[in-house]
Amino acid sequence: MSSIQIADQIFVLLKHWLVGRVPVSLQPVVGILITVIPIICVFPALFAITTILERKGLGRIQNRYGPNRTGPFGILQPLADGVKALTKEDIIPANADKVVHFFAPVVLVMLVFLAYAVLPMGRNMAAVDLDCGVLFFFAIGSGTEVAVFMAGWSSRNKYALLGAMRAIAQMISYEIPLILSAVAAIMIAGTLNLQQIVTQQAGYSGIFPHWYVFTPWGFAAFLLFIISATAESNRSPFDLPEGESEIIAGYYIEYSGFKFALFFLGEYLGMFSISAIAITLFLGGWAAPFSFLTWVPSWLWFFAKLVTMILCFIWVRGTLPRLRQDQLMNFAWKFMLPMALVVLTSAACWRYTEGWQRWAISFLVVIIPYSWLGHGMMSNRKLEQRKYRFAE
Amino acid sequence: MLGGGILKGLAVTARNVVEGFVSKERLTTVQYPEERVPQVEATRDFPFLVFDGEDPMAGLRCVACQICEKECPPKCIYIDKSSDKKPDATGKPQFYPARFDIDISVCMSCQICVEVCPFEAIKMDVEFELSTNDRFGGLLYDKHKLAKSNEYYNHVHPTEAAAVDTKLAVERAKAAARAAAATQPKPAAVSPAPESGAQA
Amino acid sequence: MTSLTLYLLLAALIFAAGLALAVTRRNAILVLAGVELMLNAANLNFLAFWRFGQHPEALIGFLFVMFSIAIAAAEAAIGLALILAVFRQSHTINIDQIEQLKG
Amino acid sequence: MNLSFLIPAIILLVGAAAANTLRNLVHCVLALTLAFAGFALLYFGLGAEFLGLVQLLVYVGAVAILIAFTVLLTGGGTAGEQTVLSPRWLQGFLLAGAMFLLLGYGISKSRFTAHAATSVRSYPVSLIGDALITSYALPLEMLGVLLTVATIGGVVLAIREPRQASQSVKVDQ
Repeated sequence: MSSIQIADQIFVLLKHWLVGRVPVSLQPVVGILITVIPIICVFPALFAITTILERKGLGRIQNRYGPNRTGPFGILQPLADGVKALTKEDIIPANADKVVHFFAPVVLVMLVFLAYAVLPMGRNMAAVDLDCGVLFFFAIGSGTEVAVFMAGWSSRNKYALLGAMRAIAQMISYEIPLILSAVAAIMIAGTLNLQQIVTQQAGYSGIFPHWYVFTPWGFAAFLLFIISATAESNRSPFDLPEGESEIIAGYYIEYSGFKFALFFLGEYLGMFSISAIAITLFLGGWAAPFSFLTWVPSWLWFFAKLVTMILCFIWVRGTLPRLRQDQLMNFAWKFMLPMALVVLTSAACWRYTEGWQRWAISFLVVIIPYSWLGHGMMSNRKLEQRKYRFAE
Repeated sequence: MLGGGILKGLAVTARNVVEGFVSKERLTTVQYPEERVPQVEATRDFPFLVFDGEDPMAGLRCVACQICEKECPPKCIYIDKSSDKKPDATGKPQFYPARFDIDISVCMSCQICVEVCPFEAIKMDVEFELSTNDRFGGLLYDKHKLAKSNEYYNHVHPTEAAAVDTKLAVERAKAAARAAAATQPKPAAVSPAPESGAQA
Repeated sequence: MTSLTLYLLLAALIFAAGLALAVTRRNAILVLAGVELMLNAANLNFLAFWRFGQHPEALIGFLFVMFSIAIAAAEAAIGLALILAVFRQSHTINIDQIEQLKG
Repeated sequence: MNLSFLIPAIILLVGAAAANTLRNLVHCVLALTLAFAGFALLYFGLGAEFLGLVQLLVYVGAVAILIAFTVLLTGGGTAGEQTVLSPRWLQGFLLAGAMFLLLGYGISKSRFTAHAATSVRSYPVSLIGDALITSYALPLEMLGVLLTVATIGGVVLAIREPRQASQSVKVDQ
């Protein structure tokens, strides 16, 4: 085994070595623990890094410095935030349904962590190599709606309930284009297994990889997936469920201290996992972006792509304003859903044609409805100088 | 094309980020304790008492006339007039404040006390870092804490202080001349001198 | 007692629970929920017979359950929409009080 | 009897029992969600991973949420419904108990020959897909039509008639 391969498989080898150390009867349990504990440690750490990255990034976008007081360049800010969240008083409203109120963040974080079970974070690095991994991911993801409902209802607060209703309506609406655009990739890969989807995209022509995002249908599906993923993880510009200016953090409103931190963690972990699925489905998973870079360990590529995706999410958050509820729903049902079906058709065309025609056909199948729909959506938007009736 | 505006917006924010690292002018934030914006000359926050000479208590211009105490809208000034008279900076015997307190937690920086003072004795300070652990005693300033020298006044408000100084010098010269004139013809009035000083 | 019998008994128990829910509650939503529970119990029976049957590779019971789940989803959507429509009409979903059709 | 049966069975029974006994409607719905999740776990234990996930996706992700939404929209989220022990409850539970006894008697009297009871092997998803678009293509298409009809029907049933208020505003102007 060459050193490159060892670097690539270092965690797998480490796990086998550690499992080999313990008695045979304990081996399954230890194997599970060794798989689960790194996931539980690494992704919350990534969450801590993301919070500081997000705050600094948003600051830079708005021509500010961002937090820079805690430690050198403010890198200890997540630690300070964590200490603050842990030491805060945990307030439960007197009227709240205490049991449900307690279980909502627990259920959310549990489900979100469960979704990490199938993510391939490197070659041979998935906790469970499930035959229908994509379906598992979406099934678990849909369970978070229940947690959101529990949080919103149990708080006995109208803002919490409004936020939960908004969140659930949004998640249900955007789940459809999310899954449909994933189905396009599944259709071409011919499997629901995430590892196999990655290996299907493994080849290179020249130095460029065969990732699905570099095909016409794949690019469109990737964009649809990312937009839906943004909505699904309640991030700006789809952050209506927690719109601070109108419903004061939505279903979080009655949560404080550690439970609030759990919700926050759950939201970010959801974003990471859905980014990881996007990477796996469209961006070649743990594969290198150029054929001459294949010597870099696969898990490093996975995390590099993940951080890039996170940065893109931050960039979008810093750029776009929040949508209105009717705009949100119109966008989901009148644009995303038809486009997802169109992309599905385009992927089918790609599947059954050959040579340069497949590029032309699948490109046209995507672009014509897109410009059509886009024209239709833009035509009733007459942008003109705003008239103020009373201010003048 | 649908989505063009989003790309434009993304480009704008990307430019913000990059230029923020390249040019310092982009980032308008002043890193306060380390960097400070220079104060403009007309800055004012809370009043202080001006004294002439070396000894703060001996050189206070304040004669405890209590006009500022009466005029103060939030009533944050408290003055006890002395029962005896002390010579002021020019050597004339005057009343002096036995106690002069300003509660700057109540003061609203309106500058009315400065405007009504006939003796140029109370002026506005520029010191703003006044945080303290003791919210009652720590923000109640007595006359020892309030007394600041004329040089300090000249330092914080140069133009205004120069005008005040020349005005005072002229008045004092007039008063001195009048006093000199009064010493030669014996029966002339001594009393108008402080009055004219007060009205000037 | 084989595994199959265990699954069947469990399904029977859940079916009975669903029946109790549908019969005792006066709220139309919970009646519907009880029906869902009974449907699920039936699904469990199908799946158990598929699993322990002679030809699991034919996937008959499996696909039956799949279609049943899809139909149950449609049923739930329509049922709840009906309940909403009724609620808007008579401002109650207590099935004892919805008696406009009584002759 | 192994853990893959016992744990889901307990979850399922707890969920079903709670749905029957709790008074608050939303609590009932949450208990029902637990029961649905228990079914999904049972399906996993039976080697039908795909179905278990579909169960989660459809029942926990959609049906339970739908029921909860309806509970809130019909104003049932706050008040307890009725006392637990009423004559109707007694009747209902007697009926259900009789039902269970009948079914249990039937099951215990039947002679089943269980095959492959021990080796739980999950079937590849591709096999299911092949079956769906070959021998079960017609049911699949009909299901698609049914779901479309149900969607449209749901919208038609639940949509509010346009209010008259907008007209009166126009009259005012």
